[in-house]
Amino acid sequence: MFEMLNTILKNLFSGPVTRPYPAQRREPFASTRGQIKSVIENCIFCMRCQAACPANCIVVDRKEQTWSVDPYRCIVCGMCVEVCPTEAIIMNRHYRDPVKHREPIVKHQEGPIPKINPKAKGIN
Amino acid sequence: MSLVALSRKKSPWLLHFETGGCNGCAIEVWACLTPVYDVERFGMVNTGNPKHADVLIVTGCVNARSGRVLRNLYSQMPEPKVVIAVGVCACTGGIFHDSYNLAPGADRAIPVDIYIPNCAARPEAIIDSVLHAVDLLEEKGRSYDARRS
Amino acid sequence: MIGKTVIPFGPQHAVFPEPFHWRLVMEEERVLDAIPGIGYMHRGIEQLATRMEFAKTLFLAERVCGICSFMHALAYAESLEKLMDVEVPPRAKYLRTIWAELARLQSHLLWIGLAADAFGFESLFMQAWRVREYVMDMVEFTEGGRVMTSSVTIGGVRRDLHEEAIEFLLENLDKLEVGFEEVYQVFTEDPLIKHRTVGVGILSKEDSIRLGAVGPTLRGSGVAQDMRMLGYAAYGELEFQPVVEDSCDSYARMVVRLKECFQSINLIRQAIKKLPDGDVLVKVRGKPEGEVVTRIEQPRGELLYYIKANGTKSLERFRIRTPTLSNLPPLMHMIKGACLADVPVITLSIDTCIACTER
Amino acid sequence: MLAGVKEITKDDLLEEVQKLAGENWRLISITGTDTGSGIDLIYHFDQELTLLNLRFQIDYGETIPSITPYYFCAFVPENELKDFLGVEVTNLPVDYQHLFIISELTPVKIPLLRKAAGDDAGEVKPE
Repeated sequence: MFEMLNTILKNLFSGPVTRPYPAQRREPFASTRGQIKSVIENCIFCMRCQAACPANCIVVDRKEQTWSVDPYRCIVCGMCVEVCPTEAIIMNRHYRDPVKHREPIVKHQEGPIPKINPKAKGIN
Repeated sequence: MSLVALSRKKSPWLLHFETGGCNGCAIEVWACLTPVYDVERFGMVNTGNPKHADVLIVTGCVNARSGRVLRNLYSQMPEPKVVIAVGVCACTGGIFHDSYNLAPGADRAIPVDIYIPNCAARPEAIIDSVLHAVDLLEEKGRSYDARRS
Repeated sequence: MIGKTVIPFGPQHAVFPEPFHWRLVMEEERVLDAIPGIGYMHRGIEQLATRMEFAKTLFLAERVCGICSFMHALAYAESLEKLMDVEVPPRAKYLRTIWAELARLQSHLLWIGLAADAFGFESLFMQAWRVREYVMDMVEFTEGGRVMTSSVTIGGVRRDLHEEAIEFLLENLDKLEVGFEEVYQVFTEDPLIKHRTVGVGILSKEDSIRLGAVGPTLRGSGVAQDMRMLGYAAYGELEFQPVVEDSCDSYARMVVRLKECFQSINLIRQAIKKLPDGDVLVKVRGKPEGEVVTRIEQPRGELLYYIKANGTKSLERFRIRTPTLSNLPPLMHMIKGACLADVPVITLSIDTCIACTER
Repeated sequence: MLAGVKEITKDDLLEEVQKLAGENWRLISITGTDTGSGIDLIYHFDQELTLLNLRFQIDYGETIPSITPYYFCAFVPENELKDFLGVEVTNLPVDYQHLFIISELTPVKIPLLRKAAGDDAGEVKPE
């Protein structure tokens, strides 16, 4: 009749299992996919991330030298990070914070497009 | 602070509605209610009755049929009320934004106050947003009380 | 004198986490007929896939269902590999097996919690979800996401397991086994749970085949059928037997799921022990052409993918038959003759997943 | 490419299915594909992990007989065929009238027919 009682008593005396979240933040695991960040200085506007995004949330404008993402459509699959030849998009471990108004993130690059030799990474 | 305002702050009740979508965010909302994340620490209770609820948590993408249910639930909730859209599907439709059966975002059906991005939303982000919602509820409650008196 | 009454049950009901509707034709407390109603969560994935590039469809397939997302990605990747004649490296096959079993564990533990909640056993619900967090930690540590893992890709897997991750897995598996043992004991010994499930929702062996039941519903009726026996991923090289129970009721289906948790823990340990070295990803070129049927054992049962491709960048037909869709006719059969109070328990006993069903 | 395919005609369907039902095969599902010149139907059966596919083609708007007398569970995929491809099925015991998964508010009525995938699939506003 009281099979659960043992477990309940054990839980009662073994201390809380709850993570005291806002008071104590647990460091995310090393491989956690949290959010994508753009390092716009490295961007060569090759458009590969735009082509690889399954949710069509990245828009790259070569003429205006802007790179924009709609973070409220991004599904954090990491495809853009994988195909980027110059490490202009990196994966951050921390999740994106909740907001009251959603706006796309637009990054503008100043000066000429850098001539970075694309590393042999991802698909040719 | 009046007693009503205090009780709003100390014990907001949650109503969770899954509008459609993949369930991923919905299980993260349940994970928030269970021992490891436990939002009940903040006095929050998950209720099934919209007339008891202060905070509406919407997960998943809204289609025509569930949009009708969602509006129905929203209109039954007492003032002041806060709506949280959890996950990219509830924010903009996410990967399904192009589908024939969906509206891009829950805000096409009801006004949304807080958006949580990510697919699926992490429990920590849900706790954050619920705590934001408490502040927002207090703010909204003040203007609601001022309007009424 | 009470005649027949039609009771609408759902779509919003405290026991069902998802919108699911029953039209119950009742005579006093007995259900005479039951018609399921779905259609609240339809997203049109099958059509969307024909407008997307095939490589991106992987992420769409993953989002058919949040609970068994890994299984859908696996089924899609396996189908396209068959179409494009890709041989996956052995290490990737083992990693897929490990992750698939982790997905099965978390899904079964989720169901165990919900089932306990349906019996009104709140503390057991909390305990099951507490144990489940060990699995979620393992999933996040090794795959990078709690729910949407995005770790499978066409031609292999996207990330590798290093030494530290394997240690973490083994350590957490031990903790999980200890915690799960307690839940298992309560489930199998508690008279209250037996009272709610034994003899409720009978589905005989003949009926289960005739009505097309799959997964634990089929195995709970004494049919030893498990799609893992087909030997996809690395299942062909691991030792296991399908879990079968003969009592044909809700209790049998519950025990099948509980025992499958132990089986999954065992399979992960076996796979870690046998894990070969080498690459985890081969490059895939070209476009798929032809048609293929892939069957995979999901936590809820057999999943069927039919894919037809014509050499263009998007697929011609993408058909998903999810286990819950197959389990609906057996469920209708089980509910006939049951009491109204048993309807939620019987409905939960097939582990409904409406997100899968409506795609 | 597809293993275990048996080409049949529409008239043979009930006879073949009756034979399979007698041999205790389990119906897995029915798949319909719009090929551009008609609809290609595949009935998937399973026995002891062996797959058998019965296959035949029909024209648009042609009706098929329901196999529910032998496999009651066929009403689920047959209702799906009605929903997604507009195939009419005769003698359905549980008929959802094209509203099984597609709801009455869905703007695209028969989504998997090729002509539906083009222009009118777009943004939907709830009501």
